[in-house]
Amino acid sequence: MDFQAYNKILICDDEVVNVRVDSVTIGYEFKIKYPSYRGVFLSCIEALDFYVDGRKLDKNTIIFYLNGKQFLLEELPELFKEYWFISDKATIRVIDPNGIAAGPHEVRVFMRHRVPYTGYFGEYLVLDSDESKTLTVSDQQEVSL
Amino acid sequence: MDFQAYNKILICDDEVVNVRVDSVTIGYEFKIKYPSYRGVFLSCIEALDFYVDGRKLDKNTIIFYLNGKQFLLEELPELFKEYWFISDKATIRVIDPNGIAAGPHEVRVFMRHRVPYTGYFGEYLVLDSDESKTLTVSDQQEVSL
Amino acid sequence: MKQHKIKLGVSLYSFSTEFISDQLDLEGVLKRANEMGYKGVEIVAAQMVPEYPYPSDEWLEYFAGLLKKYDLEPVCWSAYIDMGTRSDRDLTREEIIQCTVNDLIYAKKAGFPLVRTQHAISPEIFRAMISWCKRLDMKLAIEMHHPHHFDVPLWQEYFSVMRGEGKGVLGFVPDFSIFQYRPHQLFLNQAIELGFRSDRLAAVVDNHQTGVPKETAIESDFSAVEREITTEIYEKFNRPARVEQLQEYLDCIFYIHGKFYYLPDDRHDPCVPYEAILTTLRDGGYEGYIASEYEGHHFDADIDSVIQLQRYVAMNNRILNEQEA
Amino acid sequence: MKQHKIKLGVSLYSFSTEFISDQLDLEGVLKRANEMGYKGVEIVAAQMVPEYPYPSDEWLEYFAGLLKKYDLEPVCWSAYIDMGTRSDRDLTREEIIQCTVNDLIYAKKAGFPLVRTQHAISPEIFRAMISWCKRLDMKLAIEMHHPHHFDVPLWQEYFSVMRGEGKGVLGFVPDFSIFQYRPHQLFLNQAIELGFRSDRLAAVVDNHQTGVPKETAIESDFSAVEREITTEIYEKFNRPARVEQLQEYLDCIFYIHGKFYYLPDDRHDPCVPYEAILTTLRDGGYEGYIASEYEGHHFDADIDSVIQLQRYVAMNNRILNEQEA
Ligand SMILES: [Mn+2]
Ligand SMILES: [Mn+2]
Repeated sequence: MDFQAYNKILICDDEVVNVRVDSVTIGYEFKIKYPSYRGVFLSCIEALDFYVDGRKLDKNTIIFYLNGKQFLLEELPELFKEYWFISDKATIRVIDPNGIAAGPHEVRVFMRHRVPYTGYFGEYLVLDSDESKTLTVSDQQEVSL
Repeated sequence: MDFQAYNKILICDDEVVNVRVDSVTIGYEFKIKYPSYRGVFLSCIEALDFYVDGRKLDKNTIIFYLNGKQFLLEELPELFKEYWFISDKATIRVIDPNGIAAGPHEVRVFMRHRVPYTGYFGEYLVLDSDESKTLTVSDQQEVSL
Repeated sequence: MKQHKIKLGVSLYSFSTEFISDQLDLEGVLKRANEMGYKGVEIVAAQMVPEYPYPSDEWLEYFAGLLKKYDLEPVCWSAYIDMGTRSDRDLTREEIIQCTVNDLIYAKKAGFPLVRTQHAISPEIFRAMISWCKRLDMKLAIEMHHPHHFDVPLWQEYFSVMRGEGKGVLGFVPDFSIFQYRPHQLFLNQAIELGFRSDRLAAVVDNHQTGVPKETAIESDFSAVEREITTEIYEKFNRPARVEQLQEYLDCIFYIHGKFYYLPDDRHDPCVPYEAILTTLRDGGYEGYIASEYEGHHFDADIDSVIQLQRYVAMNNRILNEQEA
Repeated sequence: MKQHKIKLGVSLYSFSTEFISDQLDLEGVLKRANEMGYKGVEIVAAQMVPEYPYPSDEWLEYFAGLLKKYDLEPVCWSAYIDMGTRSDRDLTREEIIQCTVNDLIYAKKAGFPLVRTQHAISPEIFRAMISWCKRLDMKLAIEMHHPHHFDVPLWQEYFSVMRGEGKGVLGFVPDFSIFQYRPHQLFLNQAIELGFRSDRLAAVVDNHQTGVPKETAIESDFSAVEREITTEIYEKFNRPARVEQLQEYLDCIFYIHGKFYYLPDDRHDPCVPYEAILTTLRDGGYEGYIASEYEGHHFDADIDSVIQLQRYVAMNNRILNEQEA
């Protein structure tokens, strides 16, 4: 049951923000952190799913922003040279021309991740971090990365 | 015969520098640039060999520094999210407790690299950039990345 | 004096020699373009955008400010489809969409109305970009570059998209490399430098021009290098595109790459049929930009790009303003 | 009052709760360590070094300055062997060497004389580090952490390297997790929160302690969660290490992790046999640091680390100074 307390930091309290290019809405975004006491390379992420208001998001509509770069979710397991520092927030952008409506939304994040130093007798410890949080949408300000 | 003129920028004119940690010599380093008019991801590098004074260097003694990170030569073909901007110099550090002696040294770099947009009819253009340059060793100053 | 509405712009790529040798930085290149009298500019993002492929909003704003400062008009943001980026496989549909949407957004933020993309985008994804283009009020155009040409089947698919659902937002950018019919001077110089005997090289170029088959052009005493370069000449300058085809697809042309490699004077390009091309475009009523696209830097880093561009502008103006079709 | 030369330091990892919740940044953590009266500190580089795994010389200098500012002594730079970093394979020999040499260099630049590494380094690479350690005047020590223990065959190989060619530069860091014999309070709280009925949990803990087999301890009405946690208790707290073994390998101990999870008071740890451990070390003549290594943050983010550390220091001092072996 080690590591369980870190799951609480997975979803950041930051507001959900609609993303616009000039006045054109292209999606919305929120922030997550790596649920551990230490950083790892992104390749330790074995699965990452997002749900908003109970609906699972299509992985092809999601862009993962970290270290000034963009990644598709399918690329994460291959990124063995992209370090996720424990204090850094990743931005999860959901491409959706409708953006997200004002008010509270339930965001759920499921991350399966490998603890890379744990193979004492062969097998690595693989953790499931599954958290939900109600986030508020900020008042539709113009923000983009 | 396109691209040939860019090979001239492969080896930078910067001096070769001995690298020390406190007073302990751990190796030496010099700089290279990507031989093209545009940047690419490091995964476009198919082979990279170094020769100093005619002797081919053991790839396990070489560290490739770019974007504030270290890479082993064997990792380069896998780095499809690490961009090499055309103006950025990569530092090639050779681990060698003897460092390099003062004076001129002939540095040769062989890079085989794929031009990633050229597959007009299937095959990508793969270029061999093979350059040599006589570089001077700076006066053994204390420098490290 | 002929009437026409063709505008001459410049691809900043023409200053590659100066940029990659650190003689000019991006601002220096823009300043030079302005000093030369250019107004419309194209940027090859993968070349001159330091944070590419993920430029920040701050950088894009800074760049838009630079364009204003040097009184330049953003005309074309050039993107690649770097299909062969990975060692293990080609880019996927999702990856191509991601980078193309990114470029549309970056271009818009920097003030460019048009993104140049490439042949590998595929008709399906090209079509999928229509809604993005419409929402963002952006245009997207595929460059037709040698060795592609009008008769490549893929292009017939692209034209049907451009003329169908993509009308007005999807188009193409012909690059005059498709019309090049003989090796340019810098190519020949390089061949000689690599060991091609100059009399033999001249004979090969002559044989190629007059239709002598490659097998005959390769003489029995040719070295490996001579054989290889002779093959390259025969394969590369096979003149697949006909200038009349420009007229036929004029409705799909959003922008043009005025490709050239070396101009010995300010009147005539010995390798690309500029007279026929420009009068065809003019008399066909083309009203957009032709970008001066100097590419000699692929072959020789000692050529002064400014002089080449000056000759290019003079040649274009002469042909456009004076020459009968 | 017993005489001894054991020093109590702190692993900054003990402040994980405050650090990961942004209540304290690195400087705040160092300030807190100093305020608590600690002198010697350990840093887990992958946790608190923002540019890790490639910190710049500038950052390392800045960090050395911070240590000086808060009058702290750099004792141990903790590195991992992240063998399972990649999805497709384990790290190679070259990759392990690269990261280990890096950590030796970073540690030295920041002023640390010792690097903590991990079990996966392999005897061959551990041995290969001797020349690096000697040249850099650095020590390297493998942490022995639960579920490893002295009798794991790999460790017998490590000890022979430490006592052979590696003597003086290669050693080990016992972590007291190897001696933990029953679940700590935060573990039990978490089990109850997950649905383990508290009376049944108490019975399981009791059964485990008194040697009742797992099969008997698992009652027929246990839920899946209760079965799973019972199995975890039986597998995890199987007490493989004997405290006397510390004495046997004392010559190889460079540093110690005083692991604890939750102290209900400042006198006694109910889960780790501190009385036996500390008197054994003291009477065996251990003269190095024991790092206070609070790890309750794995289970509960609402525990005040400072109070836990204060209790820990008091308990250690009481045992070391007063207790007979
Ligand atoms: Mn072009
Ligand atoms: Mn420990």
